[in-house]
Amino acid sequence: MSQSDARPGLFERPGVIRTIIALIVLICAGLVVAEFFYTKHPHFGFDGWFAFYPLAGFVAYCFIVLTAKMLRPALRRNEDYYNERDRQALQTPMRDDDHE
Amino acid sequence: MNQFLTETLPGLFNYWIVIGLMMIGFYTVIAHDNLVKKLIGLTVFQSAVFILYISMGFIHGSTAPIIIDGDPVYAHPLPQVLILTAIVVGVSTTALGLALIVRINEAYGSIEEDDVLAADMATSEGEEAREEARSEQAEAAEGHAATGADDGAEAHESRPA
Amino acid sequence: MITAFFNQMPVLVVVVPLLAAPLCVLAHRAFAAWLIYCLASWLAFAMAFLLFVEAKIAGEVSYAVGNWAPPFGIELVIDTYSALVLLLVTGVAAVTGPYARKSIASEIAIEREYLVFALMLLCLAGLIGITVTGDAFNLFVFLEISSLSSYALIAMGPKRRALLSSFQYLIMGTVGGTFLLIGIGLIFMMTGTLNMADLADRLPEVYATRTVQAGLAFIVVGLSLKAALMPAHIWLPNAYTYAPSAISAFIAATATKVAVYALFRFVFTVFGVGYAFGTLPLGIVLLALAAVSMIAGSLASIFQTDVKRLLAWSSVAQMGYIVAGFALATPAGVSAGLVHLLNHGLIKGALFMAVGAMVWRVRASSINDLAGLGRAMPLTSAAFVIGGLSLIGVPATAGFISKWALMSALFDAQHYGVMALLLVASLLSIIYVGRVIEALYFRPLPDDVSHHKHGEAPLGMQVATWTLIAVNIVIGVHATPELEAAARAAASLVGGAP
Amino acid sequence: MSDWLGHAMASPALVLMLGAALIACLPRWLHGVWLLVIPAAALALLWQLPMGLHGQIGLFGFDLTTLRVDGLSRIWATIFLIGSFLTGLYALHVDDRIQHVSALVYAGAAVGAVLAGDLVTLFIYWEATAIASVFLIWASRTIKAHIVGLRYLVIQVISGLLLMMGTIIHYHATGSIAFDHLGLATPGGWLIFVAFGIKAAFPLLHNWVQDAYPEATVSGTVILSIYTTKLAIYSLARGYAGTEALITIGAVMTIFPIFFAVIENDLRRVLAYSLNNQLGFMVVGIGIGTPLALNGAAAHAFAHILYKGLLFMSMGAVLHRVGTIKASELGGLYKSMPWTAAFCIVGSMSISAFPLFSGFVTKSMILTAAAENHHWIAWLALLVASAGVLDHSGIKVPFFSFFHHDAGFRVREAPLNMLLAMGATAALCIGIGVYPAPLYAILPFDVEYSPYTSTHVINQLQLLMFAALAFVVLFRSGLYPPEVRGLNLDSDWLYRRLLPAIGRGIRDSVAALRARIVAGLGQLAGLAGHWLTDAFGTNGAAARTWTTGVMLLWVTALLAAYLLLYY
Repeated sequence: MSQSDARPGLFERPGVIRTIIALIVLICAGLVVAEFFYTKHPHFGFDGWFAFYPLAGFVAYCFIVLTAKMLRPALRRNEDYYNERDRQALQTPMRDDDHE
Repeated sequence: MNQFLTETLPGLFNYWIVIGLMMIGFYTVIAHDNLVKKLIGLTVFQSAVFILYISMGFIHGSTAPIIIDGDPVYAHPLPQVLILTAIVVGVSTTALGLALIVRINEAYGSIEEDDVLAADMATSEGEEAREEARSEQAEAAEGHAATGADDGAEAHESRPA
Repeated sequence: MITAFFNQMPVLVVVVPLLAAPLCVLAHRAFAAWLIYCLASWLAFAMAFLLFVEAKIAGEVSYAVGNWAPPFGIELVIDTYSALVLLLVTGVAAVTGPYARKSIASEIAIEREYLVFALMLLCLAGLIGITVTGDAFNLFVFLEISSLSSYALIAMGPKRRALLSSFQYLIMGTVGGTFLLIGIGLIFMMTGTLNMADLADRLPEVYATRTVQAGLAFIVVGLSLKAALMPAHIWLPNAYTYAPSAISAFIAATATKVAVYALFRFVFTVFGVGYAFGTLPLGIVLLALAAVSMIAGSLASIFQTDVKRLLAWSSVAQMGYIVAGFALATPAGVSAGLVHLLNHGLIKGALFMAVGAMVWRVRASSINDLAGLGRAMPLTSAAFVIGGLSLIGVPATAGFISKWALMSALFDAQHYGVMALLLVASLLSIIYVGRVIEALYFRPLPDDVSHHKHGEAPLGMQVATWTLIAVNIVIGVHATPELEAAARAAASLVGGAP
Repeated sequence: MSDWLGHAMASPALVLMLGAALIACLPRWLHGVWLLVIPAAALALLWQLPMGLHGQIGLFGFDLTTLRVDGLSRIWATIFLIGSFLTGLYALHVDDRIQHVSALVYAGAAVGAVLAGDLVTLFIYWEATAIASVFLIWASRTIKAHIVGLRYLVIQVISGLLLMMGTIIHYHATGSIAFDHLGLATPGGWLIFVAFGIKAAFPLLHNWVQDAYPEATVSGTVILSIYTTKLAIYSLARGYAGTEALITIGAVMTIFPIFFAVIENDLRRVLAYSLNNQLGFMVVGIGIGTPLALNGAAAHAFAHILYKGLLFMSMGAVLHRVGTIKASELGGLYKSMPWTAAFCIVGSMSISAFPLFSGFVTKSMILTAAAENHHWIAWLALLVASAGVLDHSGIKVPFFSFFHHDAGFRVREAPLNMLLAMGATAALCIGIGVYPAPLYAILPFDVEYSPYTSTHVINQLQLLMFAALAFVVLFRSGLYPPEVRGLNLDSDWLYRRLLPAIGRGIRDSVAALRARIVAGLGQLAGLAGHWLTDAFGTNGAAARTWTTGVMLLWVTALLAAYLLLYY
């Protein structure tokens, strides 16, 4: 995408991105291993299951994002949905505040 | 019943006159569009009240309140004095009203209230239309000046081509 | 000499402006007339203040005009109720002095200027007369003096619409005045006296007669007309809108207030609370009309495009507040109504003056014309903002004090519905004041402004506006004296501990 | 009366307001100094005040307590004043007197409300926050901001009205106006609860936040995000601690804004939804009502003001430089604005509650309290919400603005004062996370609590890292919803679309009815259409100039009515 720079930025190089992802996977793996090395203090029972927190994080995240994605067609409208005036107004500039 | 016809009714005839005059005056003010007629109606209305005052101070067979020998019955002098003041007020009102009518005629060329109101309405609607046009113009101008900016803020230093 | 002056003060406070008026005409020069107006109004204000103090100490100051003992002669009576209204009237008149010079000069041809000041003095004399007199017929005469001069003043407005506005006001005002005259005549017929205290003594014997009942009806309707209470309010918006700015400020702050004063002087002092509110259902009728006034006035105000008209409609709404307080006929209610009467006079005076200063600059008064003036006239705009906040009833302003007092009075009287309407009306007032403030500060000055050559309004207009604003804030911060005085006045009107 | 001035002067709220009055008069070059000195002075004054009730004044027969300093009010006043200082620094470059004045009045009103010892004083400051804050929206000076500002103002004022009515009814029932525990036992209590609920953005009452905040000025949004909602949280903690209903409300509040935040395109609006979700955590804490939970709510509010402020500041800086804040148009800004990106990431880590950041040491208190009291549904909701926070505030905001694909903007770094403000806020976020003892020391209750146990740290990291992993998986597989332009329906649809539609429906049917009647009966009907405008517009029936004849008819009717009544 970068048109103005000849060289891609640090976070656009495929190598860097791969490294980051690898890092995340590595940490996750480490955290699963850590599951064996600490005492749990479950309050409800189910929170003492093996890998409860990792699973909860993963599942909850997917649930939220995918549900939101499904909701989008139902909720999304054009930006000038409420009225024509809002659209025009959006383009009205702020006047001389926020100078330096 | 008989007594009512022979004594009460004629005894109160002054009030009947007052009420009659009052209604005539009031009706004229309400019903006529001509400002002069309205004002005259108002004067009639006021005159009715004057008569109300003066007649209530009068006693059958009484005389003017000037001390004379004997044992005469005097009319109550106070209402008459009061109404002198009220008449002055009435006359000034009429004069002021007539002066206003003259100026209204100069300004509008009519002394019919609905004509004058219609003329006012036309100018006020004209003014409003002008106002509206002006603010719309301003909006349009501002919108035009800023096409490209979405949320405002300072000018972009660079944008993709 | 000094004692003589003090003894004659109740009559002098009327006579000084009354005599100063022909002096203005004789002076025939705008500046001289203005000077005479200022001196007379300031003197009247000083005397009003002394009378207020005297009334506070003595409870009531009585003066027999021409040494004719009451009830035969005309008596002037100043108690705390009248002294407070007197202070408002003379105070606003005194402040209008410095304001009027430039404002009038910009709106009225120079050769007629001196007449304006003469008429203002006449109007002032009439208004003062209404407050100090203890004689029913005398009150009518003073009412007509003030009304006649205000018709003429309004007709001097710069637009031609002023003429018809004034004429309509004349018709309505005269009908109102004549109704009052009929009412006074009817009760005079039954009692043979015109002195208010004497009337109060003699009326109870004839309470049951139709004549007295009709008399009360005529008096209430007549004075409602002058006080612009719904549905007799329609003359007011035009009259305030098209009058010259200084006159709008003066009349808006005083004329309707004095009419309300007179209305409740009759209802409470002459007829008595028990009769007007107990035997006859006046209280509930007035409360209903007041509630309608509040809401309808505020709604109409929101839709106005002209700021003066917007303020005028807001006055209709605010008259509703005032009457609602009085109509409770409880000590708390009457005192709240009275406090709002005074505070609203100060608020509206200040707001009309601020708008007048803007009109002086842009020569127009529609909201669009005032766009961007927040930058061009920062002081005047700030005054409008503070006045507007006071009108809304924001704490630390006079408006808050009286609205709070009204709310608690309505609450004590368990009129929750009216209370809710009052809250709604306050909400609406935020919107209409907000519209003006938004235009002042958040819209650009139009590009085609030909009025850049003017800066802020002239000093005199500034001083006058800010004086009223300052009083608003002082009352808002330290309201005890006003509240105490109002409580004393209420106690003398409807009984109860002050 | 004479000594009330003395008492009142000692209020930090009045220091801010007087400072605002000074700014209104001072020349421009002095503004900067004052913006920083005034909050600092007020903060110093606050900590000079002894615990207890001060500033008692009598007003219309009520004894008002204008100044109550106790553990609960002091921590809130403290963070408000710190916030005022930081936003002052952030807005230093702004050349707009109105914004500075209203920011200080707003902060002063919020502090005053927090320190209010009775409901009347609370009401006064409550309304003052509404009136002062709307100027920050209007100061954008766009037509949309004008409309939004009015909408915001109306909603805020309605909250104030409810508070006042509730106060009056409460006073009538109990004879007291003290602002202590109120509860839902009385109708007055309910009214006040709804009033607080509006400002706390309860579900379905929440939309004013998303409607108004993104329309304010760059610094205005930051300022708005600090006070109003947190003031409401304080009021709930004061009046409704331990109210069971709050647990449910809070749990809903944490969950539902997340979905909106995920699909929202305007990043400041994303943050507004996330604000809502964070408030939910606090509301749950208040609903639980144990000392630990209330401490958690207070501490979370403290931390939240800082990191949410930081996030709004960084997005503000982006808007300031780039001119847009739509996720679909941004990207790659880390090259131009590296410092802003770094600060934004600190804010994201804090709000996501990574260990060593402020969110961790405060949010875990609420979760622990929920667990200890066995509110397992609420606890699960908070857990799910924590994963959601990571998405919209932890990943989405920094990722789409600073990373993702380069949108090609080459701008300067944010102004120095903005960077300083963000830097200071970021330092506080990390400081609290690393060394929470000072914050714990000023919490309202004495409770032993230690966030850094191995269990806590590991569980939290597991939750967050696996959520991050889920993001990677979803994003790489193309399942993650792309950022597209558009707006999403929310509860404002009810009053912006449904109500007008119903109104139109009624109007149309009335108009149709009228047409029928008109056809039959000529001009008998006049009641339809734009009823209000018809009635009250400049030429409407009620407001236009009538002829004197009509006026007099009315007067005659009035007279006749009186005479009939008396007859």
